[in-house]
Amino acid sequence: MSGASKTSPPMGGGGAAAPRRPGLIRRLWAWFWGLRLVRVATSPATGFSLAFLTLGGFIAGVVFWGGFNTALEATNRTEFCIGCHEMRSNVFEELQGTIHFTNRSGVRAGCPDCHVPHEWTRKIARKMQASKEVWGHIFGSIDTRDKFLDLRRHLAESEWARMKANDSLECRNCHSAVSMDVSKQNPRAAAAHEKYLFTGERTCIDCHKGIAHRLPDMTGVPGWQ
Amino acid sequence: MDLSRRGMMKAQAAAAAAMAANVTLPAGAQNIPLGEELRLKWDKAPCRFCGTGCGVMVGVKDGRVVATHGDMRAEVNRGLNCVKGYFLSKIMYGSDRLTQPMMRMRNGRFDKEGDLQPVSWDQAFDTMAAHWKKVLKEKGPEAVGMFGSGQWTLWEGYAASKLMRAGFRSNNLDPNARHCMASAAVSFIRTFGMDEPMGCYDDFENADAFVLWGSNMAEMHPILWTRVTDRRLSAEHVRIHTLSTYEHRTTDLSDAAVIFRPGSDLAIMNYIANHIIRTGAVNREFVERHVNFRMANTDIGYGLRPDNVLEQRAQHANDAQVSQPSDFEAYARLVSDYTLDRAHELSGVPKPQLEALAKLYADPKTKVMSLWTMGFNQHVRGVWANHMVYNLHLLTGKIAEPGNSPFSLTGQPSACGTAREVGTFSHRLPADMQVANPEHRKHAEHLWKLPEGLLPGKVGFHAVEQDRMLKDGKLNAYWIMCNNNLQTAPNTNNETYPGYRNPQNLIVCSDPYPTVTGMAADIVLPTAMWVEKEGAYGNAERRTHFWHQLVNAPGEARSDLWQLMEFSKRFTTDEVWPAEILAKAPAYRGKTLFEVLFRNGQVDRFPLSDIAAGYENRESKEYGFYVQKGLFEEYASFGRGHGHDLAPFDAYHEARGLRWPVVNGQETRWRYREGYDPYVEKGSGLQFYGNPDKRANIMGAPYEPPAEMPDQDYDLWLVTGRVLEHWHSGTMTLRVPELYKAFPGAVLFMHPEDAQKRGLRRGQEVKIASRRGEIRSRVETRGRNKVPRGVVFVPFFDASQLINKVTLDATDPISKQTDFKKCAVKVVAASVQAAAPQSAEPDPRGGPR
Amino acid sequence: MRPRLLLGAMAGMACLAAGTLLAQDAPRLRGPEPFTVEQPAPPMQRAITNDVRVRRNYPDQPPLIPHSIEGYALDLHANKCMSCHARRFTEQSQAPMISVTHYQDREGNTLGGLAPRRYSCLACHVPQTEARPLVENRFVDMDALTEPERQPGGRSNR
Amino acid sequence: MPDEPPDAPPNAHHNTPPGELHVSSLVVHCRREQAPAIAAALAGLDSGIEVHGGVAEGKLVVTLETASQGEIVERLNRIQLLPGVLAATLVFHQVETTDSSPASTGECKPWTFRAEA
Repeated sequence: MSGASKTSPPMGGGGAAAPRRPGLIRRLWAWFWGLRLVRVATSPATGFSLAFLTLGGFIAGVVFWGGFNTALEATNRTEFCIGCHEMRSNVFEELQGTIHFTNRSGVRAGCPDCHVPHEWTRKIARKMQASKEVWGHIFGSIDTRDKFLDLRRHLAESEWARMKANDSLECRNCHSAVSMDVSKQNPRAAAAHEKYLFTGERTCIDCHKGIAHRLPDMTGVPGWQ
Repeated sequence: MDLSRRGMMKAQAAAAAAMAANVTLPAGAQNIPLGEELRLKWDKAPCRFCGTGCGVMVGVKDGRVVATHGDMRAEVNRGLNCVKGYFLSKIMYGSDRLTQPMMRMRNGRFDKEGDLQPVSWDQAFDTMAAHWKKVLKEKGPEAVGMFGSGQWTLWEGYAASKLMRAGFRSNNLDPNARHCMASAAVSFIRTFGMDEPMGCYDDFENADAFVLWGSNMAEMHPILWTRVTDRRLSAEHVRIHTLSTYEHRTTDLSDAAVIFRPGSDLAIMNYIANHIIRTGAVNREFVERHVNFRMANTDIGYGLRPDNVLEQRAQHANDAQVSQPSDFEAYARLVSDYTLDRAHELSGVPKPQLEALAKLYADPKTKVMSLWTMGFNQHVRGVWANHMVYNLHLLTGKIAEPGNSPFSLTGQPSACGTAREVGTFSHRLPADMQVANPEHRKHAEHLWKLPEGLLPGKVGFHAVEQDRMLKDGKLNAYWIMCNNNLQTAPNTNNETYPGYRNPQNLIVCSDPYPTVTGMAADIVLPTAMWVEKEGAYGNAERRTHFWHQLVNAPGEARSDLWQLMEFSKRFTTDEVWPAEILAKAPAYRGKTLFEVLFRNGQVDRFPLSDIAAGYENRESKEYGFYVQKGLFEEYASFGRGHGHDLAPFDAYHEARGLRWPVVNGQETRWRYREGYDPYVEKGSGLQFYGNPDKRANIMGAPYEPPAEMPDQDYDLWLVTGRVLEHWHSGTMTLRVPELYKAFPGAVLFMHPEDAQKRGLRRGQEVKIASRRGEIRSRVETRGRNKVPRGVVFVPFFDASQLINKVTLDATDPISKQTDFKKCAVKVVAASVQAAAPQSAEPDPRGGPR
Repeated sequence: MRPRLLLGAMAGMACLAAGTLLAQDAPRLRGPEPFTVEQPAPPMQRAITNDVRVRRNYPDQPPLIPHSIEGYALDLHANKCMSCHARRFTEQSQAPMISVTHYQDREGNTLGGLAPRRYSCLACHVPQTEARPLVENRFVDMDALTEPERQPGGRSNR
Repeated sequence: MPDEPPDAPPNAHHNTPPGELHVSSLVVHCRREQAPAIAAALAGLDSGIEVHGGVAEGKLVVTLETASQGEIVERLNRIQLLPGVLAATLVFHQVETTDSSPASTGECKPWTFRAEA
């Protein structure tokens, strides 16, 4: 969107003579600053003690920070993720039939365990990215199974790329290479891990695609035909 | 590796290639160090399992089957077999094979409460004959019965039909195909006036779209599925839509998996018909020239016992098969109720999926092959379901040409051949003739060289009715051959087992292995199986396929054919036929049934020298004539010249099966279509000549709900069925270690959330209970079948988890075929008292359901 | 009392040699005794995942799968089996390559890759569980008939 | 063999583990009049190719002995290109390991694959 003061490109014969109105952003800006509440809020405080302001600020900080983190954690649960039907009836439905959902020891991986980094700054970064998913939800970009399937390759690719970039960090939160007992693995798994994982030649996601969800069309994906 | 080993491999390789090329290798021309002793004798046979009819090459050495592989020259499968077929070599060698007749004895005499002990064939037959004669004398022909099989060879079914109908004068003969194909068979006759598909397997390579209605082909017809997937993956535009009540291996390989609520397929098909009419996709010219409209009687009950409240409430329970002439407008009005909204509401299928499906049928440029099996046939409205799919093809004219094909898949190897063509149903005679039709009976009496008026006209007891009559004491002498009905019939605890143990009844079971049925019978007869006898099967595409006897059965085991013929020697006409018939035809007096049925100048007319050199044939050797050829040629006389023409007997030992009608040595691939079918009159283009007016019937029928639906007490749908690795009740496949170890026991497939709601875990032992009985099984929340919430699936092959104790004995009221796909059950942990309330733990995740 | 199969008679029969079918396995093949009794469900069996190739019964028998295939994709989008067993991946995986017969179409023409009709691997190749066979199978390998002294040395595993 | 060198030999696509014997058989359809010549040509083509019969029918029954599966395909292709050959169809294929070591348990059998295949 161009600023109102800039000359707009010619739009055909009749447009040039029309009187100019300020652009939308400029008008909104003026309206915002024109609000009384905003004026008050932005002028220096008068009549409050410094102690009040400091303490109040601190308490408010605690409340907001706590609230933020609570809210953050609330969005970091499988229950939240599958609150929208896109997740519930597609990816969660598929997860339920896999080893990450039920297994002999009863350790279950929920959505955030694999899809949200555990470290704070990365988590926040991921959460900011997630705003796009909210957008997607509101505008129904995958609100039917067919739409989801059409986009599945794209969705999977971005997860594969993310996990490849962070060296399969989320996998390693549970499956540390250092803690592996290869004697307990079957021979071909042990050999593969020794040759490719322990040497750092590969990361988990290189081989273990489609273990918690069904796969998209794998045409052209390395290692698949 | 030493040279001899290498030479042996080469000998096998060369032999296989020579077989495929039909080339005889000159003896000694090969540089094989070990020579003759390594040679296997290879012969062709059809597979012993499903109705696909794959060709198999069988390698024999020293009187044993030592190898099998897919027959490259068999058009059906071109060298492929499924895992069951590849292990055919081992089905005969389970170490608990029965080799001697067994009879319940106490103190050296037959006693129904005694234990099964080895006896001689004479002892067994004498006991049987005495009981049969007593029952015939006291109660008449309607108290003797026989339950046969779509796994009988053609001549076994034919001999059984003759013995029962002409010998004992009873139509209480039914095959287990009643549980399997009856709805399809009945619907073929009602729609086209002739049984069996108009198309053939060549349609697979010609269709643009495949619609599977309640068929898990990937597991149940794996080799036909290879032809579907071959087509799908070779041609970019081809699509597969699979309708089912749960997801499985077939939906995995389908473009659309349409998961609907059990029973709502009827609404979906009526919606598609409505869509076709509404969008102007009706092929008007075709409909005007080739189609009649009829309206089925509605509210027809559920084939339960007559005193059941559902039957008493139903308006047309007693005339369910009746339909009235109608017209296009009335039919259009009927289906106009089935809007997209209504179909979606009844079926739970997303609207875009329903529309996409309807468009496939409506698009004149898309050649559609519709395929179905037990999802349609084991359905309380199975006949209607069959009709409704024909309606779609008839409305659009997509029928009887390459690629446009409504195609009923058959379950058993000879469901078409033995059950339907030979006529072993309680209402049928050979070649689509009906026992209730006096003309047909007369024709049969003539061809069988029997006195006029001998054949009974009353339709006999069908499969489920036989069990009820055994229990009620109205059927007292009962022979079960080539099936395991106590495991596979519905509601067995209440309706099947009591009849077997009813003290009035004598139950005889012929089987190669001790089965659930055999263990509950009074006399168990050891049977020869598959290539231990000469045989013939008829597959789903009208293909008749023969095999030679290649090895001998172990011990005293004998074929079902021998058993039937041998038993017939123990009766004279005077003992079993009415005096008035014999008075009019005195020449038949004093003869044994063997003489009048099998020594009749027809069956015994081919000498032993006609048997191909190098093959054993135990029955023929015993009787001194080529039994199988005689029976086949007599049977073939029913159909020749009537659209059921079979080739001469010997031709079938050469060919990899031929599709009837075989006219002038040519098989018929597409019936009713000029240019393919010699029975269609020149210039007519297409004729449904099975009906007198040469038109097919579009049958209007509504959606009606299943007999039993989940409710508060029994809150889940139970669907039963098969798995790839096991054939029916597992009698053969459970004895092959590789197949057993691949799928060693039945499990309850359940949605993970349904399991969680009940506090159940994968692998946990549970009770599956219905209003009729309960069994224990284990929960499976993963694996090949993915059921939706509210549905559970249990296979029926496992004798230790007899799911048919739980199922309902509701049948389609027209075809009398059991609905094994829909009843209501509950599932609770086995360790919890069944009466305890179900875990009311709320779902912690909430969310939309 | 419901009559039972007389065990003594069974033992006397050549076909039912002692030990071929243990008493606790009988219901798996013949149903409960008596029929109406409630039967505990047998435990679910663990998959065999030891990667040991199993000898074939005859050359044309499809090899069994000696590893877990749980969760392996075999659908229109992906065929996990081919990620190791396709020719171009066998060097990496050291898995046996699919037999060259799998490169032929229905007409016998050799194709560049897996024939579409062979796409459904699991129709012919099945994994195994640790279940112990219920009854002995007396199938005899042709090797045993032709060269008895060779058993059980000869191996056939393509 | 976990320390197997990462670089595969150039002909690695033949995937030839030591000590394998592949026995296969073909049906070679050819013009009947040329069958004797083709049979002779086949015998001279390579050691391990053997013609067993079918000259009269124009359908030669041929066995191959090779050390790898790749060689089967290679020879099949060569035979198909011979003049007068209409089609060469593989019928039978069996592999035996020729060394006497026990089955391949515990060998290095990584199931991963190249990232850039």
